[in-house]
Amino acid sequence: MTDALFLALSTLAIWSGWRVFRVDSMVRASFQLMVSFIAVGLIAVLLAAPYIGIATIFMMAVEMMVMALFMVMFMMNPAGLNPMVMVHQHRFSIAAGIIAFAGLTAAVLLSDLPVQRVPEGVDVVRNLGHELLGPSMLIFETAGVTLLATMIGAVVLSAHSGRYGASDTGSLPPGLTPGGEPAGRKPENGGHHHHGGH
Amino acid sequence: MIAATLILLLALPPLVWVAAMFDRIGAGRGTVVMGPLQNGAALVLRPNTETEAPDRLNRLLAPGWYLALALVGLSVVPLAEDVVASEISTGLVLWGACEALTVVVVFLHGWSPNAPLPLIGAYRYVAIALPAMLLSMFVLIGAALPAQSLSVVEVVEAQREIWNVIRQPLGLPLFMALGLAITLRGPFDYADGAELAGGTSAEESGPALALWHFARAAMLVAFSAMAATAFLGGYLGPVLPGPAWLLLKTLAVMAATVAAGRFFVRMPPARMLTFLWVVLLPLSFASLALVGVEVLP
Amino acid sequence: MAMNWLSALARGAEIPVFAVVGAQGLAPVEGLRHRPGLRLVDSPRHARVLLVAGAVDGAHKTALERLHAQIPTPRGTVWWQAAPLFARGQGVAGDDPLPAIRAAAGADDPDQRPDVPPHPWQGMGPHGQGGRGMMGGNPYGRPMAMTADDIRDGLALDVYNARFGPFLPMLPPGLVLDLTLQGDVIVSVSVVSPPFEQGMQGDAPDLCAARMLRLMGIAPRAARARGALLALPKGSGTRRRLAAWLRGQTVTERPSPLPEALPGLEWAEAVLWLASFLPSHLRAACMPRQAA
Amino acid sequence: MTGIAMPLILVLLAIAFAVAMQRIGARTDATWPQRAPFLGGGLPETHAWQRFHVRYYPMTLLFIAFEMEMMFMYPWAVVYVETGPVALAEMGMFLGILSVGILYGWREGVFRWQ
Repeated sequence: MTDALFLALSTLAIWSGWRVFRVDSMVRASFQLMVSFIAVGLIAVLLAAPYIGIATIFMMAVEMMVMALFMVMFMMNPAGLNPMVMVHQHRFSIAAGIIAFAGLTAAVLLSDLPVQRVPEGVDVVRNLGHELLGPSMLIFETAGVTLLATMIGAVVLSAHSGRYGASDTGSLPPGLTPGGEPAGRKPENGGHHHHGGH
Repeated sequence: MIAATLILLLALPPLVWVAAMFDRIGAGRGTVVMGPLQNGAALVLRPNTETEAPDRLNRLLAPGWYLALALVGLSVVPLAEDVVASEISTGLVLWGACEALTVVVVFLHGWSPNAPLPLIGAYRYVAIALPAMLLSMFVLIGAALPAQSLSVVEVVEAQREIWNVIRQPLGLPLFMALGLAITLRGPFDYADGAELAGGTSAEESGPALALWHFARAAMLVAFSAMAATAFLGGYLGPVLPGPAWLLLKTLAVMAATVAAGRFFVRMPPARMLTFLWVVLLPLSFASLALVGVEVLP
Repeated sequence: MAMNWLSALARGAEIPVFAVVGAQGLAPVEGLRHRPGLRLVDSPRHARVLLVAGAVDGAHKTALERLHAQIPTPRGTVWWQAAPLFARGQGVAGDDPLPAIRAAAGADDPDQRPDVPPHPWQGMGPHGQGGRGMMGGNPYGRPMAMTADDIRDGLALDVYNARFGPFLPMLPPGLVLDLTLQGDVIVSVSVVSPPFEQGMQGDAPDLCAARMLRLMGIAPRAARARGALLALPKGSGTRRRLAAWLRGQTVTERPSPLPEALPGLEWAEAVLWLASFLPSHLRAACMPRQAA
Repeated sequence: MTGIAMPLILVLLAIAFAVAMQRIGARTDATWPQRAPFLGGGLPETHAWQRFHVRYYPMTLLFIAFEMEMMFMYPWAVVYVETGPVALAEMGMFLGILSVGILYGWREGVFRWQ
């Protein structure tokens, strides 16, 4: 039964992964990828990782949603009303695909994979929590700072609005005295160049 | 497990009916009891009109996915001690995944007809529903703290002494905000609102529309059952059997959600976005901190 | 068997009606909102019967026929205190359209518009869907949107050009706007035709407040409507005008011309802004400048 | 295994029900006027599908970073009571760092429509 479920889910994962490159619509492609990830997440649950598996589904749902927003925003012909080919550089990608597949297969077949069944009744989520609050605490806190850097970077790069007005008009702070020179550091050579255009 | 699933499948249609009755009472319309059935039947018999070059597959499946998510969300709720349809040790996370996928499904529902009003509704909904989901994550983690587990069964058992609604008074109202968002209601109905003439369902007719309303009500049932379980002690209660308590609490949350949906006003979306991040999200932090201090030995 | 049973059940259902509001039609349609036996819906797709309430200018005949076609078949039409613009449905001169609506719920009007796609496409182009290359041609009958500069953040993404109205339920009835949208933000506006005359009744404060509150998702009941003000930005004109209506006062502010006021607003803001003026003032603001 | 089998069965049931429901009733071929998108009698020039100008894109990026962080919180919640004040302090720090991100985003106006 578990084997049947595993086979069905892996077939779904591979099939929807393949469909990502065959559909014309960016929305369909994004959510086909999401379906593929969901199948992988469910396989993880079968592999006694109930937290990581379900969390993968959770994360991928929101991430593919956001990806779909950006794909539709910036891609030509986003809904695939005219048929198109989603893949580029056919020869190179075929070769790369074959090499990657062969390499991974060889790695799986040749390496001596450990066989450690998770004993019944082990609470893996609890172990994960102890790991996060124990030996991996530094990693965990570093992740916090990294995510903060991500947030600030994302805002700096993407937001058009700023504290002192729109970025393409300079976003200069007001002067220290009324009508005075803008406070803060001056841009060294001329104004900004921030004018999105794709 | 199979018994619990069958009970859920049998209980869902009547509960959806009750949800529709609550909606009619809220709207101040007559024929409360038969109205939903009659209107539903009339809608099912109407044709479903195709739009210009739609995404047929997603248009066909979106209401079905919505219903599926409601069912899966409902299936992690324990009906009585040791009676739960989906025995999974990370039920709270599975519920969260259902919330996240709901956003995807509503987006697809608005995307697939290839028409302007549904499309605007879909995009606005994503803007509001994504941060609304964060609220529910924080308050549900608050519910998981005393249980020391992500299993919904444990969350109920940890409420034997004191319900989470007392331990975490901000939790239920904040969770309700998410409930309004995933059931497309009132102040959080950015998908199907009147200023878009029905938004994502503006182009739907006949059985597809009936099904969308059905799934929406089913999601309300699932949300109410989850809220009753996470904050009001689920099946716990004196005298009456467990399932009866769960049913009563679910109905109470359902009525409160319908009432909240008719009481609060929908802000323009950009204002709501700021409100969510700047007011409600810090409130949910505070709620988590409160329960964190409370459960420390 | 199941079908018969469903039809028997459906016989008691409320008739979903899409109301097209013509001149002097705003107040009568508002009066229908709580009538048992029918339900006013926001989209023709949800309707069974098209109710034309009040006179509609012959200039809007094509628009009305298009709307009529968007009601799924079978469909019926009722002309309530309105001269029929096409020879379908039943006219009602009196105050109560309900009997005629009931009769129309059994009717089956054919389309009034010819069955041709917006642009010919079948069998055209290399794939037969009417398109050329990535973005060209008329795939499935319409071209694709093209990019243009934006007025807010400068991202040159696609613009959506369309004619909105005259019978969009969230806009003042009769108002036809040619809008250019980027996302849900209005980039440019031109007024094609002004809203219909609604008379004194249309300017009643409670009616205006009810219209605005409905757009914000609540039913107009005075006790709770006060809270609605908090949803609007402090100091904004929309908030000020809604507050006046809720106090039962008449709004005296007049709108600035739409092509100047609407660009830069989000859809929800623009809709609320339009709903926050008296119909008569809005009409005056949209009238073409008479050769004075 | 049983934990995910039941949700999968429910999904299949719901989809089957939804598809069957939508097959009820006569499906007539819609004419072109019937198919036109609803604009209150008006018509669009182009398809609605377009490079849609999402007005809240910086918010979605902030949101993704936040969502990542939520995934650390679930295991944390499970061991919170066992670990005690250390867990409180650690998560307080973590959330504090992320709150700086929200404050920064707010100041830069990313929670508005761009």
